[in-house]
Amino acid sequence: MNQGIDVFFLTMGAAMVLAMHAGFAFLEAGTVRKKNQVNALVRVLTDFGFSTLAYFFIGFYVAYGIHFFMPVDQLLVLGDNSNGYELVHFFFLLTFAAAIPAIISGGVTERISFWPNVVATVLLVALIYPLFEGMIWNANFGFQTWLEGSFGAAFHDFAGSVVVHAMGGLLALGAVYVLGARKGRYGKNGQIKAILPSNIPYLALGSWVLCVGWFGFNVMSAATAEAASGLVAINSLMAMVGGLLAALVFGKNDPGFVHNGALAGLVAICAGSDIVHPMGALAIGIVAGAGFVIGFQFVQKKMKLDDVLGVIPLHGGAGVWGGISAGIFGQAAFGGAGGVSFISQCIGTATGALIALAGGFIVYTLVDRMMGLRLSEEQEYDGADISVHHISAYPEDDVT
Amino acid sequence: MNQGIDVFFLTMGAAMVLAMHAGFAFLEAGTVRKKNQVNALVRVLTDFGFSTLAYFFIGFYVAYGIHFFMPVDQLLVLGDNSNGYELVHFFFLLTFAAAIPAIISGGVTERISFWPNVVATVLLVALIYPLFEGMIWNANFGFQTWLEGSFGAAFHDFAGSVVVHAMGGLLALGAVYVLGARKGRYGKNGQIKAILPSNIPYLALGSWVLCVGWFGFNVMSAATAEAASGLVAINSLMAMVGGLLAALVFGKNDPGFVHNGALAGLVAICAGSDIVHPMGALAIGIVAGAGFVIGFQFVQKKMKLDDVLGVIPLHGGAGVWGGISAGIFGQAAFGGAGGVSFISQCIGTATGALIALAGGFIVYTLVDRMMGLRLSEEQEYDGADISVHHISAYPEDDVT
Amino acid sequence: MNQGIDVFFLTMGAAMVLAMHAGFAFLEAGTVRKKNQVNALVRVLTDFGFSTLAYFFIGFYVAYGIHFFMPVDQLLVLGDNSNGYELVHFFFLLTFAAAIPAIISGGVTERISFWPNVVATVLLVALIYPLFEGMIWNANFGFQTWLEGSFGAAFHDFAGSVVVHAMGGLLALGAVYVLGARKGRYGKNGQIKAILPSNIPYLALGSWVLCVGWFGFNVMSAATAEAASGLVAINSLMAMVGGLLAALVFGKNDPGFVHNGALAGLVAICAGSDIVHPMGALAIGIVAGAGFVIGFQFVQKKMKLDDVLGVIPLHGGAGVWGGISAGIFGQAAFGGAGGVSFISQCIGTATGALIALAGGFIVYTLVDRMMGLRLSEEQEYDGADISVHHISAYPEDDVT
Amino acid sequence: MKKITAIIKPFKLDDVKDALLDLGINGMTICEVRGHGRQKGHIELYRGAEYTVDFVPKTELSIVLENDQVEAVVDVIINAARSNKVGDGKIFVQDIERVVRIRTGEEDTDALN
Amino acid sequence: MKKITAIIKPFKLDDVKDALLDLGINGMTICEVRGHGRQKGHIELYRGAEYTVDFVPKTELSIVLENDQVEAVVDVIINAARSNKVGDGKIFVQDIERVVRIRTGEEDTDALN
Amino acid sequence: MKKITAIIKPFKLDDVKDALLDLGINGMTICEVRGHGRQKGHIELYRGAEYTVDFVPKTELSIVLENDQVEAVVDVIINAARSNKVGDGKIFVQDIERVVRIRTGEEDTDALN
Ligand SMILES: Nc1ncnc2c1ncn2[C@@H]1O[C@H](COP(=O)(O)OP(=O)(O)O)[C@@H](O)[C@H]1O
Ligand SMILES: Nc1ncnc2c1ncn2[C@@H]1O[C@H](COP(=O)(O)OP(=O)(O)O)[C@@H](O)[C@H]1O
Ligand SMILES: Nc1ncnc2c1ncn2[C@@H]1O[C@H](COP(=O)(O)OP(=O)(O)O)[C@@H](O)[C@H]1O
Repeated sequence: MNQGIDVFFLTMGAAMVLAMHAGFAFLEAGTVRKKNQVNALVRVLTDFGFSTLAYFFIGFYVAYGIHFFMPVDQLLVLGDNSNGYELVHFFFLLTFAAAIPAIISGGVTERISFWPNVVATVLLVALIYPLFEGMIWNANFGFQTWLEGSFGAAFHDFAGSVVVHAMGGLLALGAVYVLGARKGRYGKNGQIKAILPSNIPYLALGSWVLCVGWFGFNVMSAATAEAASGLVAINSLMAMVGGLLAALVFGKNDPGFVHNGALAGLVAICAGSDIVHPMGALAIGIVAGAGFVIGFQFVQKKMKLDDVLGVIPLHGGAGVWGGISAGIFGQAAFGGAGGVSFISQCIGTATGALIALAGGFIVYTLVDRMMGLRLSEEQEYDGADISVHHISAYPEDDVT
Repeated sequence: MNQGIDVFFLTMGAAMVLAMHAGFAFLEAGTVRKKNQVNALVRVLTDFGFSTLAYFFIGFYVAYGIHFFMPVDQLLVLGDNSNGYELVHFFFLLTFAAAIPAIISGGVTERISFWPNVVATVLLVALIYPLFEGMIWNANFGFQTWLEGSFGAAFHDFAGSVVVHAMGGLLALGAVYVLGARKGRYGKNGQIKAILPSNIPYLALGSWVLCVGWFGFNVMSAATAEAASGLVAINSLMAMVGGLLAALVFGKNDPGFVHNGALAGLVAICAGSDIVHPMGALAIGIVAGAGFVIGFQFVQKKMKLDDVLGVIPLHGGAGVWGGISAGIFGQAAFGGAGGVSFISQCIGTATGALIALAGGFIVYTLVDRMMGLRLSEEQEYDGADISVHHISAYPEDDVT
Repeated sequence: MNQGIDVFFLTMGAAMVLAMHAGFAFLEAGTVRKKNQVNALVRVLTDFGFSTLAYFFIGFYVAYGIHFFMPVDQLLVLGDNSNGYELVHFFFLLTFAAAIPAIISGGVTERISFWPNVVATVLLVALIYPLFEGMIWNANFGFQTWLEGSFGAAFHDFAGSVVVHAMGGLLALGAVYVLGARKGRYGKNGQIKAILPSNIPYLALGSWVLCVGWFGFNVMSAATAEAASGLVAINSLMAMVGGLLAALVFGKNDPGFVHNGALAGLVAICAGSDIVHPMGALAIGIVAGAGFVIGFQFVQKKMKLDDVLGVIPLHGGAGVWGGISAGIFGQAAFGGAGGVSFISQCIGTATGALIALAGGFIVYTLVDRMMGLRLSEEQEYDGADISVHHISAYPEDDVT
Repeated sequence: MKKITAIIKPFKLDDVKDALLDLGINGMTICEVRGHGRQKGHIELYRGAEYTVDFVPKTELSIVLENDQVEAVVDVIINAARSNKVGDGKIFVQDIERVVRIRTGEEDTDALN
Repeated sequence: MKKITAIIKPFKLDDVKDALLDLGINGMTICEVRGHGRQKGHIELYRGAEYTVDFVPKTELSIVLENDQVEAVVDVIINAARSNKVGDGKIFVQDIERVVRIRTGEEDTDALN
Repeated sequence: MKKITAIIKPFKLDDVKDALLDLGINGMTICEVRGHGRQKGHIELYRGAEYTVDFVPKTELSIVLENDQVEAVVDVIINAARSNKVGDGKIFVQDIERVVRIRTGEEDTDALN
């Protein structure tokens, strides 16, 4: 039989992760103030567009050494049995790569300039992300071989807790730091001041879309239908539930925490979803959800980083936890499938975190120097919708 | 070939029914008043979370005698050919079980207390629902054997018109009765007073998500790709269309009726979607849609039950009709596939209805006695968003 | 193996295109004024309902000579190996047919009468659309044979750039012309006046749902899993990205243009998605996106057609471009797969365009004569929500 | 003529309107406002940070009427709008020099009836 | 100085504003209000239950101006806001004792120009 | 008694409110309005067509108070609401004949405190 079924498999996966980008857009649109909703929506969509170009022309080659610069008849799509599998595989992996700017977007929103942001997106998706992606998922530079030789197992990151989420969340740290806080976020004495979300239903919608799409993110990371695993599905479920319930309790029923807690659980389970036990997944999710609530307040209040949606704790924090926890709950001793090394998990995770932290500072500082990363004070005050897009989110209301 | 394809099949089904929970959330958020939108959204999500725990630890075992309390290597997911099929099957069936509180939620919204509601959810999903589910879908207690022996065919409920929907809708009857009407719903002389929905677009969004997800609910009820049936797909379509058009006409173009009418048709077709003719499905849908419009007004005006979203007629009424109509239009005489007994359908449906009615009264009375089911008058007046979640749906608007 | 896998394949495709109808509904609800949101939502849903009836009872037979008026046991769904494939294939193709009124809806919204619109929907989906559909996709009337004989290749329209989109968009031209502009759209001297959209987030939501669903529209047009092609998936992606980025630049960051630009790219790639190179797809998308921006302004300002959502340039313009461009970028000289004739593409496209233009004028003039196509001036002023549905989109706000 | 402006609790509007109609007062204009006074706004919580909502929703009701109707209308509003809790609101009376009905150009007393 | 408050139909705002600008009146404040009067609200239908929308949307336009401008402004508003249907609205004139421009602290006539 | 109506920039509301509380002024009512004046509205762009937003968002603040408080309150508002840019807004002072507290029926000075 040909690979049509795998093309189907990955098409569904890619469509589901594509949908997650809509989820990112609405999560952000609901969390920002009304005057920045349009910008949030447009920025997430165009980031996806530019990410596609960056990954198609550069990034995918950097990570996997594959490119598509040859006529269709050489792309192994016609007259053979692959059905163009490589092409839809690109699409699937692109939706992961494009998650990087989508994650960061939630941190830098409400004050970042439009085109400088595009430049940063392109740099990250063409270079920084595929660098680490290739190291882990394509065994580039011998990193995985070294880990396997030294500690008995390679770094295991099934669906990207570290490769995608910790990377995105910690790249955001640099971005948020370089950019500075929104005007009015911190008072004269540095005390935090509430800047309130505009629309909880949009936030909830975004979270739901992300949750549902995540099952494509995780299950289809198997890459072929034959390798599809029910364990990955149930573990994603259990971690999601653990995350949302922990955030419910720790976050005192705050809708923002509950809806993001589910996502924290899902972030954390990516790495080990194919090897931990469902109850291990539940535990991973609970820690991720509670950790998100605590981490959010820590980042905002102690580190004084104005990370609007909390992507540093959500993707960065839970992603790091995901990489490490796969090394714990993946062990046979915890009911897991084994074949995973705690040390390799720590080293792999730390490496990803360092690349992200360094990369974020460098890229955003560079772009800031080159073209100025931030809206002018007046533009920020008027809102990015009017300043950048010359229209508000509810234009009819402006004239009636 | 291994069962990877079935894992894929059920993952898609589970993801689609998971999405339906977002549909429930938005259908409810759009129908309640603005001051209860956040609560509707959070309650549906957390109900899903607690349902997962209840079904994982208790309910699934009650219904099917299966549990997952053993290490991963004994879960038949690795090194054999099942690809963890049982695990994703759990996920799929959980999304059905969790529909029970999601259905009830639409009836009790705007006045139910948060944690007591959680307790009721856990009781229902751990015990009441799996009791009947196991009777019908796992042939527990010899009920199906008896029906088959006595009337020539077991009770046929392909995708849960009765097992899920009538169960949920009639459990809601007890809940709504015990809880009492929202303040201001009925005047001094018992006459009904309009409490208007906040947001028709959210309601429509919820309905659309439910409609689309329903094709996962019904088609993937086949459980394996090999058993997938195009008849189930087209019948779901025809019943949905019948329901929406009948509700359009009978409901005089009311958007609430039209969007819920489509759901009524889908509720009713679950039971017989694999055996009735597409035109039978259309007829089933038409009756369901018209019946919903009439039933809604009957419940509100005559029974004086303040069932906010109309889940008693929608899931209860159309669910009962679905169980019975499968015994009519499933007959070869009506162009159906036959092999179904009208009497078995009536007995099976009645049994489910009785369990639901009794279960609902018992569980909600119990919880009410134990911890008080209802918000205080002041909390209800202020709205559940502020009272329970300390935030409104549009927080920015509260301070600017 | 049986066709269960193909039933699965087309069920997912049909569900995704069904979801696109929700996308149409929200794209329209967000673009119209608040007083017409309910009507937009209800109209799209009921159009889908009536389309189903029209296509089931008449249209499918007109196009393919297939009907379902026989008992279930003769529908080849049980006891053979087709698993009812034909039935789900009907469902899939119906979702295309029903796109015709959904497309037109965006042009005629805010002033069309409810029931006359239903009559037009039925006429189009029962007769006009299947006439051309059958010519192209079922080789009716010898049109394709003639093209193949004369120019070496039949008209190639893989997923319906012309069969669906140009058809819908150009049918809308007649409808919009017959109907006339919304009151207040053009000033005394014919100068255009802004009528502003109510809700950009709804518009964005609609666009996202359409984008994601479109991968079902295109990839599942292969009809069987075995024929699924990764090339179709990546090309849809590249054209979508080309369209959105071109609309971003040409549309000066206008959110309406950006979100619709992605759709323009997707419209244009339908025809050639299985034969052009990904970079060809990118080029096709770029032209479609830029063309949409220019075409929109041309239609509104020069042709003075009050095409509210811009469906004439979006579906009509980009659809025509899609038909033609498949004949360019499909050539081996442009890296495509070849086997396509530029002349056949032009003739096929022109034929579809002519049928649509003529059909639109005839059907809408007919309906207008028979029953009056347009709301009264007062109804239009009050808004279709109150006039037709006796309720507004935010009823709670009307009484508090 | 006088203008009565009453700031009331939103959920009392229906009662007040009905009472005014009973009195034969038919013309009125309402506006959604927010008030600060003895009734305190509440504290809300967003992601672990408290913030105070200083202004609570109120409805402002404006009625322009003849001088001799003022007393009765004030009484009626007091009775209908009172819930005996802090925040029931205030009534302000002002002078109006002239009233014109746009449709007819009628002035003052004619414009009001 | 005087304050003119006009309650008009929302879709007439553009015409009224243009007419005022033509007259040289540049400063004004508007507010979305809802009115009850001779023009009846409409009956709506939700899931088979009727309910009355008692208040119809109106726009309240406030202009503070010199005494000698009142007459002209009233005339202009009447002409521009009139649709000759019930519900066209009312104009109220009140006395204003003092006007201050926040930016400069200017008072009265200076504050207005 | 007097009524002070101040049209201010929305983002200055917090400062103004705090300054008034400091002064011991506790009762006030606000309303979201839109204003036209020297400060021009902006031009927006929708799908290639420009349109002007003629009215800019403002907050209207109403305070009813004793005659002898007027001077201080006007000063406080001027200071707190001033950003020294066009559009900072205006303050209007009017006479109020009577004030009633709905909850207690108290009148005038009693009703205000
Ligand atoms: N001095 C004032 N000026 C303007 N509005 C006032 C004033 N005092 C109170 N209000 C309005 O009346 C409302 C109720 O007043 P409050 O002091 O809370 O309760 P009560 O009227 O029962 O004493 C306030 O929310 C505010 O809108
Ligand atoms: N006595 C009044 N006091 C305050 N507002 C009034 C009064 N009478 C009318 N209005 C306002 O004017 C609007 C129009 O009045 P209405 O009686 O319906 O029509 P018309 O002005 O044509 O006679 C009302 O909707 C209301 O907002
Ligand atoms: N004559 C007036 N009558 C009513 N409101 C006015 C008047 N003039 C100004 N305003 C209000 O004051 C606001 C600020 O006025 P503007 O002329 O723009 O700036 P400034 O007060 O700094 O001179 C306006 O937006 C409007 O709401």
